[in-house]
Amino acid sequence: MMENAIAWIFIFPLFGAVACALVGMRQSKLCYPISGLSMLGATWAGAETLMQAVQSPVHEVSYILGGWTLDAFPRGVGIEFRADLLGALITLVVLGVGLIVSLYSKLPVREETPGKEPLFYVLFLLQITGLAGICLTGDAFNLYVLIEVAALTGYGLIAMGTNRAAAATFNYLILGTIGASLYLLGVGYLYIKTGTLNMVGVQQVIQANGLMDSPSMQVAFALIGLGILIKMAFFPFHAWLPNAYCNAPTTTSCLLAPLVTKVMIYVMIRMTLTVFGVEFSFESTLWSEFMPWLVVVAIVCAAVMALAQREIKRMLAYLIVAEVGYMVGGVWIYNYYGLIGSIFHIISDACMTLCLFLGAGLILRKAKTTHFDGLRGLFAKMPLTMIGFFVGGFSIIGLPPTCGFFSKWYLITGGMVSQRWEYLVVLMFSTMVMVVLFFRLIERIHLAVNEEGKNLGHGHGDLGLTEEQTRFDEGPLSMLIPLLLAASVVLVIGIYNQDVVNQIELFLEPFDLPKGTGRP
Amino acid sequence: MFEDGAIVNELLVERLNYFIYVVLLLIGLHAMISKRNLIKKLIGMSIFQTAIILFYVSIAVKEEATIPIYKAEHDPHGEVHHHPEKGGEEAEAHHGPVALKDEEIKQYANPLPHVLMLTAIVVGVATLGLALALTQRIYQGYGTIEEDELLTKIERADDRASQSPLKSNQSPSPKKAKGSATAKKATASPSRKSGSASQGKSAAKRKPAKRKPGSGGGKKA
Amino acid sequence: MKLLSLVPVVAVGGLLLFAAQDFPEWGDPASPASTSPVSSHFIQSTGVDTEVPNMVTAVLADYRGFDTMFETVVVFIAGMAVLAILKSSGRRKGKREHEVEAEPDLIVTNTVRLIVPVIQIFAFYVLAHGHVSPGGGFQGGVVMGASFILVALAWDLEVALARFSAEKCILVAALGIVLYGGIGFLSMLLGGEFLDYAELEKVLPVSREMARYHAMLGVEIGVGFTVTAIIFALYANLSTEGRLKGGL
Amino acid sequence: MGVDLFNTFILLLLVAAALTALRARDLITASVVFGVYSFLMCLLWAEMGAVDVAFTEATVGAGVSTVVMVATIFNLKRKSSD
Repeated sequence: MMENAIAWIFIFPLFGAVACALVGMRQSKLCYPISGLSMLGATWAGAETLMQAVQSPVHEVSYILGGWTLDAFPRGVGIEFRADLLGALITLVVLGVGLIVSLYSKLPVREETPGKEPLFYVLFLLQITGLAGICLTGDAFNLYVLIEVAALTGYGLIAMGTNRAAAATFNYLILGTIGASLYLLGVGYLYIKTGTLNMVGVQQVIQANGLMDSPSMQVAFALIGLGILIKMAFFPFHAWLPNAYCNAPTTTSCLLAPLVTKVMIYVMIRMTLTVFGVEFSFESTLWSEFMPWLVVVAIVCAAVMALAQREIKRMLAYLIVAEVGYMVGGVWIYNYYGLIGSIFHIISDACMTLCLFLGAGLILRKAKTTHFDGLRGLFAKMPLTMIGFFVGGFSIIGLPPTCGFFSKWYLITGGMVSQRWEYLVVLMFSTMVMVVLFFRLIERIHLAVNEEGKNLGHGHGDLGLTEEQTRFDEGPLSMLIPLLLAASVVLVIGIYNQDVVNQIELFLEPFDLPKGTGRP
Repeated sequence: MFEDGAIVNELLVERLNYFIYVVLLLIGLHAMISKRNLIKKLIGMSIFQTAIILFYVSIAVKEEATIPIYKAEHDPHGEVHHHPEKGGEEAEAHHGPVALKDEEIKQYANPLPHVLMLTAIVVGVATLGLALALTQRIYQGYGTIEEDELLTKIERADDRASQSPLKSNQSPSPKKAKGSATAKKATASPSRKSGSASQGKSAAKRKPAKRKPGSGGGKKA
Repeated sequence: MKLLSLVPVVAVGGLLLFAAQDFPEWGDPASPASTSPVSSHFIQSTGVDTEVPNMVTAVLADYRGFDTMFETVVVFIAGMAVLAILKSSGRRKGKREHEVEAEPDLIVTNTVRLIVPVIQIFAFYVLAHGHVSPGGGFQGGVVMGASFILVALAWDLEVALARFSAEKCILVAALGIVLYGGIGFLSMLLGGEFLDYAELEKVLPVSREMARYHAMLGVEIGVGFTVTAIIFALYANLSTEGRLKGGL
Repeated sequence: MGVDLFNTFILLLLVAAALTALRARDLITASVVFGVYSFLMCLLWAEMGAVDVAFTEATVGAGVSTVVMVATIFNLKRKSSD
């Protein structure tokens, strides 16, 4: 069982989903425990895989589905699952987030999508299967299939909500399909020149046949890159994200918001480092010249739009777009530290976004609104929720000892070392915006001012609320515990950041990335 | 549209397949972006996907090659030997399947792109089915499948939904739980019937807007 | 708007035509994709590895069986998502534009009565004969699902649902995945990797190659189950807006 | 070298079918013409040696997706503004 740990990662949720479909028709109450158990099993398998990858001498676990050998050059007869340290780390994050959300899902799913619980859990578990598979697969076409698995489940999960959600999903579907199809097209261009689909195999052929300057390869890179940028909601292509996440059912947004965009950034890193290779991605193409500037535009626009929002979920959605800008920037400043920051930020951003969305779900449940003006007195009413929520918020701002501080630290170091001042400035700017955003929220919650700044209270400490409205009234435990769990994960990763960074450094060691100012 | 002497000449004469695939792909992409009707967008999406499939299938073509199914002389269970079918062991004993010689590879088209495209077609039809369901849901909710009309209706609904809960609660007493419940409904589900909680002016405004979707579908020929 | 939408289109088109100059000749047997050891391996050794004459089936269900498993899952997801989206999603207010109230036509129903068994036998043929001729689980499943759609078109959706109810659809679709995943899982339990069908020789009285051959058939049947059920469920839900009553 | 006459003929018909499907104001027409397009595509692939892909496209693209699309359009408005 141990040597197959990597296979158990997708076996658990896949069979769990099927079990939900079979059992759920009669006993919809069983779906919640089934999903929880299969997520628990999958998380165990993910942790085991990570341990194996750490302990193996080459720091990766290779698993060929179907038992084919890969000895021939180039590899690619069978489909390979490859868990190197990066893949295993991100997989564990995906599974961990899935586990926490599946614990959280009990009440919101029953209340928001009555009669559809089995369908919800089927799609939920398959979503996890798809996302975890994306992180592990070593085959470019298999990646496409898994992207579509994750995308289709995502459409279904979002559109389960209101009619408004369905309308938002349609846009998401059109853009998502364009993105995935462009990726598929790019893989075709790769295949026409290299004759293999295995990621390592492609890299071997590029090295062996000297395909650095081939126009087809350049176009393949551009198409794949463009497709992934659309899927990750990078700034000009972000239009689908806020509407989709804001109108989705609570559990859906808690699952999708932390994971989908982050996993796509992982795919981008995978493509640049493993498939095309550092030399091709950063030196043969012009991407490292213009991407940092696009990132600057993206972060500024997203931050300004976040500032204009009056609703928590919508504000968080724009923050995600800004965070995507951070991570893309960290990759394309082409620097060792920038890449460490980027990878670490994937992990920490997943955790803190999870925190924020879980918190927002609880707020929506108790305060019946996520509009800023409806939040007065919430701290007195639900202190634990607000603590969990603001741990996530402080992590987004980047206050120590939360994990957001450390990942941002590496991003800033990367920007400084590679002398990308524009990136640094824009990081500082967006940090300022986030400070404003979250302290404005704190103000709303603690003080009694309304939209026009008019004081509704009658003096110091008076919120203008009745006794009833400030009475201690926490959300249900099945939702509160996952939130606090997520908040503690944010803190724990922050405190033990060096261990995570060590693994990332081990992963990045073989790639010859510039560590100093030596930008070509 | 793509005037560039040498390239066009080369494309039209030598690589018509590649050229047509690009044309189809662009037709599909343009339809997805600029058509207002949602069904038209979906037709565009399907054209876009089939264009990509055409491209992959073109990769697999080899001149003078046949379809990727073994001819009788290469068939592991072929008619050449005298023990057709039956258990593998028996057949193997007399005439085991043999690997093809290198020069024989040219006789068959490349099977790999075909396999990939089978998967892509399936993914395409799955996406189409899901998108059609979404279209129906949108039509139920908003009574239109034209994007521009849809946008105005959604905007109107969003304006109602994003009102500050303070404002909508102000005129009656802010303490009533009923008021906040209405605000929640409007936030979470702007298009669902916003219930009985009478909100005076705003409710009166809401009603006619609600009715409209029905009248769109109710037209009789 | 119209002009603006041309910008990405022209950009993508330019990109693609730029790459086309670099492509191998059309149908060139010496192109990298055709000479690559990967594709050569499939052509050369499919017979030796699996004894399946149709290379596409062998690559689909065995070499790249993992893709195909998720392809089946994608179909399953589509069915579940359509159910989730349309289920009790509120009534339409107006009447349908083309409400047809007609008795089933005598000629049509009798023709369909004749045709449906033939179609279904053809579906089984396509599924089972996929190893030696074009076809396989997916195509067979679609043909099978289409036969139920035909019944629904000729009579009424109720008549078709009486033969293949919505609950059965979910059941059969899930069973298809269980069959596919189960075969892969069983080969893992027997000591191989996931989907390593050769290990099934330990439970089947055949050689390693023939174990692959037979496992592929099992897998294709799984695909056929899922696809049949979901294709019909798609039609049933989409034609009635998820109410499963009335129909076209 | 290159493409033979049959191939060229189908390729041109394909473009025509795609444009017609997108121009038709009546959605039922559009989806039926789209079925034609799929079937032409299937012919082309069969001619190029991709029999399995052609078979799938014939059953799925020309068959089921057209039926499903028509079934959907019956529940929607049939006219399109563009």
